[in-house]
Amino acid sequence: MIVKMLDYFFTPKSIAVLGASNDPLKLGYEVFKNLKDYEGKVYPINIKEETVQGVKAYKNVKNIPEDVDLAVIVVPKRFVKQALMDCGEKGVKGAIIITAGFGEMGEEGKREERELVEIAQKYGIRIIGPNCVGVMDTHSNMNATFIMNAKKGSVAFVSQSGALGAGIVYKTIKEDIGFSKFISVGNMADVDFADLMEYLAEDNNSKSIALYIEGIKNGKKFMEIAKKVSKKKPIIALKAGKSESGARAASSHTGSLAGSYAIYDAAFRQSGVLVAETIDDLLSMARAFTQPLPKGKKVAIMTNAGGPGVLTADQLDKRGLKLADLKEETMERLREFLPPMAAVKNPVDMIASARGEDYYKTAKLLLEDENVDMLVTICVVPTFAGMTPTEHAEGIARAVKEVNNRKPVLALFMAGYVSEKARELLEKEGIPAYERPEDVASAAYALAAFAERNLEV
Amino acid sequence: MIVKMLDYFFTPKSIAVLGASNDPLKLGYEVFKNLKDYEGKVYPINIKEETVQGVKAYKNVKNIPEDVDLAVIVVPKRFVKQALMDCGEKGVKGAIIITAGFGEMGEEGKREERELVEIAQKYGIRIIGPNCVGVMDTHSNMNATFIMNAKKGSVAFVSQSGALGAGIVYKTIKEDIGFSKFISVGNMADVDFADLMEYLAEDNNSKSIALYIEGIKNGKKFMEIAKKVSKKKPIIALKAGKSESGARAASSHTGSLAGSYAIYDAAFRQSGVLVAETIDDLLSMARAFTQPLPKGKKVAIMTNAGGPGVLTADQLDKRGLKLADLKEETMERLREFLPPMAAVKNPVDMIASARGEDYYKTAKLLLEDENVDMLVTICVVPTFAGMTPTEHAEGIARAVKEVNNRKPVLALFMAGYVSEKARELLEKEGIPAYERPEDVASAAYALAAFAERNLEV
Amino acid sequence: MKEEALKIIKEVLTQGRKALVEYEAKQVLKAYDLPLPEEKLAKNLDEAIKYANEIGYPVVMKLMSPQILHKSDAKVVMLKIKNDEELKQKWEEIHENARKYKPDAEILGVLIAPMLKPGREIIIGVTEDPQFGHALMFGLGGIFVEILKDVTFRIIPIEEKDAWAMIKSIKGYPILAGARGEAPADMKAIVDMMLKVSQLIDDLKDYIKEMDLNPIFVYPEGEGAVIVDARIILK
Amino acid sequence: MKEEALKIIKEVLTQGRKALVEYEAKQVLKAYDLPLPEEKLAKNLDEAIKYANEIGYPVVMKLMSPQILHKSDAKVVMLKIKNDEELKQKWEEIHENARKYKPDAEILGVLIAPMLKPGREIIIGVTEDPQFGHALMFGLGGIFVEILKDVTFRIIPIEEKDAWAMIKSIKGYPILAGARGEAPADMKAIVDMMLKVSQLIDDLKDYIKEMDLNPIFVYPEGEGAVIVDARIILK
Repeated sequence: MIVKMLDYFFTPKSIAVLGASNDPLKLGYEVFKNLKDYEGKVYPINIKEETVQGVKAYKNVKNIPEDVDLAVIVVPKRFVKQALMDCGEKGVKGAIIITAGFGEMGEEGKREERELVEIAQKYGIRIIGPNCVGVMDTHSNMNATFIMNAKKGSVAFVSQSGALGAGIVYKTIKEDIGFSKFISVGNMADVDFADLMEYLAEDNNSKSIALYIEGIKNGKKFMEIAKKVSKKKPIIALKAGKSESGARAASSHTGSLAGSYAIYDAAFRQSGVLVAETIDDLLSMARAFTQPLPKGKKVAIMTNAGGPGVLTADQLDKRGLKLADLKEETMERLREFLPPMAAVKNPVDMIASARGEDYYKTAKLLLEDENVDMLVTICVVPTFAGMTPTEHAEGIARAVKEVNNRKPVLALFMAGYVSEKARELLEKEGIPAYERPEDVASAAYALAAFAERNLEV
Repeated sequence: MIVKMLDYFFTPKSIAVLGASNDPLKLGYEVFKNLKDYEGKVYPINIKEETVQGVKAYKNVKNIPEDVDLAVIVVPKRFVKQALMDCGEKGVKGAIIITAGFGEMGEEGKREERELVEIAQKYGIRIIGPNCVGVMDTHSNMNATFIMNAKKGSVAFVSQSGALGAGIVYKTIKEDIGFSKFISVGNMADVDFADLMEYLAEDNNSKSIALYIEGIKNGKKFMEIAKKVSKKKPIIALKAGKSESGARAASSHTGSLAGSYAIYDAAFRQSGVLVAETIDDLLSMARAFTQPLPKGKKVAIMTNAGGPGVLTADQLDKRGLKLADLKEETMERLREFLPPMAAVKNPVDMIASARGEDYYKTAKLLLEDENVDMLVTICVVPTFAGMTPTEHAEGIARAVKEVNNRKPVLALFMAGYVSEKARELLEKEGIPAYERPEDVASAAYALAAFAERNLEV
Repeated sequence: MKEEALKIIKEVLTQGRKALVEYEAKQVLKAYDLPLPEEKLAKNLDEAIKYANEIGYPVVMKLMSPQILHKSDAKVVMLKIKNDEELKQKWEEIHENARKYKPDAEILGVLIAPMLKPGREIIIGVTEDPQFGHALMFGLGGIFVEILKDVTFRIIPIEEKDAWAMIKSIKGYPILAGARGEAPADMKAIVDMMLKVSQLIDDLKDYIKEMDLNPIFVYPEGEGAVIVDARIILK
Repeated sequence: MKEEALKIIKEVLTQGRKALVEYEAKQVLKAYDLPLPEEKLAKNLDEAIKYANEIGYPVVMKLMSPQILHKSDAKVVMLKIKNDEELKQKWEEIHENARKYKPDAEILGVLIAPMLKPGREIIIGVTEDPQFGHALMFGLGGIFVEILKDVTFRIIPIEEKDAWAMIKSIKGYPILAGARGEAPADMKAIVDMMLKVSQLIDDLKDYIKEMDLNPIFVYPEGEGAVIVDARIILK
C-alpha cells in the first residue's frame, strides 16, 4: 500500500507546483524551472501571474482540468494550509512541502505541522516535508527541488538535512558520483525513513539506500522496517551527533531529540543497517553494491605502485578485512609475465611499467584464485610514456567479463583529472571506482559486512 | 652547509638535462619540456641530436660553456654512472637521478647505487634519487619532473613513492590544493628525509613539511633533525604499513608487542612529528599552517546548516578538541541580529538565510570571545535565492582582518563546484578552505597539537 | 512468569516506591527463571539462624530496607559469617549500622545468602531510550566497565544472535573466551540470561525503567552463572 | 654504574649465554639503582636459611638456572614459605622439580626474596628496532597488556617529558591515577624507573637486545615501586 502511494513522488504522471514563480529570487522559480522538462505534465500555480516561465499558470490547483498526482508546495508559510486543502479537494496523491517554519519552529510550529498532517490524512495525501529541499529521481528525470540535477546512479540517498543533502548533491556532481533518487525528508511530518526504506526496497533503480540521520522519532518502526529491508537491500546510515559535543549541537538544531549514539549504534547493528563514519564513507559504501557479494573477507590487491597498495592494505585491515594468501600457482603464473622487480605476493605490485594487458592478465589470475573473495585494483598515474588513459581500466573490465565468476571487483584510480576517463569507463561497466584508499576499503567492508549478514540469515 | 648545497635543487641558476629527448615517449622529453620555461638557463644533453625541442643540445654536460648548478639525469641506466662522473668533472652541485634500476633492484642494484654515492662524494655532488619522479618548486617555477605542474602553495611535500607522489600532485590539481615544493626522494641514496627537513626548515615559502614515508633507514638521524625542525616548523607524516604485523623474531614479551608501526609512531611523537592517518589527513593538516597558532583547544563553529555543524563537532571531538562555551554576552549579541530559529550556542547555526553580513558579524563576535581559541566557519550551499557565490567567504575574510587578534580561522565550504569561488577567495586570504568535516577537523587538530608542543618547549 | 513479577512490582508501587530492594528485584528475576543464589529473607534472628543452617555456613547477610539502596555505604552487608554465634553478633551490628545510617529506615528483613564461589564478573543492564525504547546493556565487570566503558547495547527485544554478537563485540571478550589460560566461561548461560532479561523487560516495559544486574558471576562452561546483586527502578 | 653492569654481562657472555637469569638481570638493574626487593642468592641450604631469617619470613624461593628461563613452567618458584622447616622441605622440592624439568640444568643457586606487598602492576620493557635502535615500552600489567595490548613505546634515550607522556597515553591510565577510589600510584617512581632504564640501555646498547621488567609493583604516591621479575637478553 505504502509502496503504491509513494510512486507518485517519483514517477508522477502530472505535477502541480504551488508557488511556481517568475521571480528568480524565489525558490518557486527554481523548482518550476527544474521541473519544466519533466516528461509528465507540469502545471504552475500562481495566484497573480498568467504564465510562469512561459507556461500557462493556474490560480488554484483545483482549476487544473486534468488529474494531478503530485503537488510541490513552495508558497509562503501562511498559505501552506490552504494550499494543502486545495490539493486534497483536487484529489492529489502526494505533496512535497518545501516551505519551512513548522515543526522546527517551537510549539506553535509543531501545532501547525500537526494540522497539516490532519488535513493530509483527511484527504488521503502523503506528505514529504515540510522544511525540505524536495525530491529527485534521476531515472524518471524528475527534479522536484530547487537545486541542480544530481548525476544518475544506483544509490537512493535520503537526507534529514536539506542543506547538507544539497551540499552532498553538489559534491557528487563534482566527483562524478550518481544517485538513483535524492529525497530531502525535512521534518518528516508524515513520510519518514521507515516508509522510504520500505518503498526503496522495491525500487529496481536503487541498489542501496544511504541515509543521513539527525534523529529518529519512532525507533521501533525504523528498526522493524530496516530489519526487513536490509535482508534484501543494503541500508547504510550516517548519524550526526556521535560525540557529546556533537549531540549537543544536534539538540539545538532540529525538532527531533538526539538520542545517545550508543543506542543508535545498537539499533543500526541490530537491524542490519551498516554504519558510516563520514559522508564519503556513506557514499563509498553505498556505491559498492553494483557489484556481486563476496563469499568471504579475503581481498587481493593489484597495483602499479607499492605505496598505494600498502595504504589500501592498512585501511582494509582497519576495517577487519584480510589480505588473501594467493595460491602458489597464481604467483607462479604472475611471475611468468610480470617483470622481475614486481611483487607477486598479495598486494601484487605490477610496478609502474604495467600496461593494460598486464592489468587484464593479473586481474584474471587473481579472480580465478580460489583463495580470493574480492579484488581491489589500483592504478596510480596511468600516463607513463605511451600509455593510454584508459588501457588499465579496459584491462580490468575485460578480465571481469571473461572470468565472470561473481566475485566483486573495486577500483582505486588515484590521479585526479588524469584518471577521470578511466573511472568513467569502469563506472560504465558497473565497477565502482574510487579515488582514496580509505574509500575503496569502506566499499570492500560494506560488501563483506552485508554478505556476512545475508549468509547468516 | 646542507642548506646551502640543497638550494641548487630548487633555485638553480642553470640546469642540464642529461637524456633530454625529442621522443615524446621518453621521460627525458617530458622533463625537458617542463623545464624549458624555467627562468634560469636550461641545457639539453643528448648524444645524438643537434637540438632538443628546438633548443641547441650538447653531446656532453662538460661541453656546456657556462657553469651548471643542477643536473637532471634521465639517461638509460647503463649510462648513469658515466653521466654522473661527467657532472662531477663539470663541477655540477646537485644531481636529480630519475633513472631507476638501482637500490630497489636487489644486491647488484644496491652495489651500483653505492658506486653512484662514491662518485658523488668524490666530486662533492649531492644526489636526489635515483628512481624518482624529480623535484618541483612552484615559487621559482622550476619543474624538474616528468609530471604536470603542481599548484602553488605553502606546503613542502616530500614523497618516498614517486608514483603516489605524482598521484597526489594530480589529485591536488583537481582539488585546488597547492605545494611550495614537491620532492620525490626515490631511493634516498644520498639526500634523505632528514636533509630535506633541515633544508625546508629555513625555506620561507614552506609553512609546513608533509612527508609520505615507506621506510626510514637512519632512524636516529631522522629523529634528531625532526626534533630540532619541529620546534619551529610543523612536520606531518603519513607512514604506509601500519598493519604490518611486524613479524620479528622476538624472544621477549616486549619484542612481540612492538609492531614496526608502533616504533615509527613512537619516533614521530617523540620528535614532534604530527601523524596523519590518510593522504587527505596529511594534506589537510599541512595546509592549516598559513594560520596563526591557537592558545588552546576550544573551537567555535559557525554554520548555515545544523547537520554539517554536528558532523564537524563529532570529528573535532574524535581528535580531542573541545567546543568553546561562548560567553553570555556573545550569545546575546548574536541573538540581536540572527533570526529566532538560529542557535546562538556553539555550534552557532545561523540557518540557511544567513548572508555575507551575518557571516561577518558572527565571525567577528566569535573571534572576539575570550573563550574561543579557534574558529571553524562552515558554509553549505551558499546559493540561496539572490546570494552571491562569495559573499559568505568575503564576510569571514573581512571579520578576520578587522579583528586581527591572531586566532586561527579555518573554513569548510561543502558544495563542490558551487563553492569553488568562495574557497579560492578564502585561500587567497590565507584561510585554508576544506570540503569535508573530517579534513577541517584534522586541520584544527594539527594547529592545536603543534601549538601545544611549542608552548611546552 | 509475568503475573508473579507483576505482583511484586504492584506491591512496591502500592507502597509509593520506585526502587525495588535487592530481595524484591531478585523475586522479579526469579519469576523469569534467572539464575540466583539460594537466598532467604529472615524477618527475625531465629529465622536467620534457621536459614543460615539450611544454606550452610559461611553465609552473607544483607539488610533490606527501601530507604537503604546503597548497602555498602551503610555497612549493612556482612560477609563470611562462620557460625550461629557470629551471626547473632552481626545481626545486632547490621541493625545498628542501619539505624546509624538512616534512623527511620523501614527494615524488611535480612537476606541470608551463601558465600559464592567467585567467577568472571559481568554486568547486564537495562536503560530506556526515548526513541527506541528499552535497551539491554552487556559488559564485563570491574575495570572493563569502570575504566574502559567497554559495554555494548541492543534494543529489546533481542534475538539469540544479537546476544552472541554482543558478547563477541566487547574488547574484553578474550577474558570470557579464556585467553589467560582458564577454561572458557559459560557463554550459553550468559546468552540465556540476556534472552530472559529481554523477555522480562518486553513483558514489563510499562513498569520498569532501569535495571542493573551487577555483578553476575559466570563460571566455566557448563557450570552456569549467578546474579549476585540486582537493582530495578520502576517508572 | 656502567662498569658494574658490564662486568655481569661479560661474565655471562664468557659462559656462552645470551639470556641472563633473574638474579643476574637484577644485578644489572641494581647497578643503575633501580628499585629491587631485598633478595639474596643462596648457594646452599645453610645460606638459604640464613638469608631467609635476615629477610624475615614469609619468603619466596626461586631457583636460578641458565637452562630454566620459564620458572613457573618448571615449578621452581615457591611462595609464602613460613619458617626454617618449610624452607628445608621446599629446598628439596625445588631442586627435584628442576631435575625433573631439565636433568642437566646447571643450578646457580636459589634466590631468597621477601613476599612483597601487592601493588598496581606495570611492565617496562625494551626491544631493538633495526631502524630506530632500542625502544622503551610501558604498560599496565595483567589484562591490560595481555588482552588489550595497551602499551606505548618511545625510542631510547627518552626525556622526562616523554616518560610522563607515555604514562598518560595508555588507556589504563585512570588505574594509576586512582579512578577506582584508591590513592594515585607513585608516578614519579615510574618515571624514575623509565629514565634509569633508558640510561642503562643507552650505556649498554651494544650488549643488550631485549629486556622485560614484568611485573613491577607500584605503590601509592610516595611509597615507590619494586621490580618483581626481570629478564635481559643479550645480543
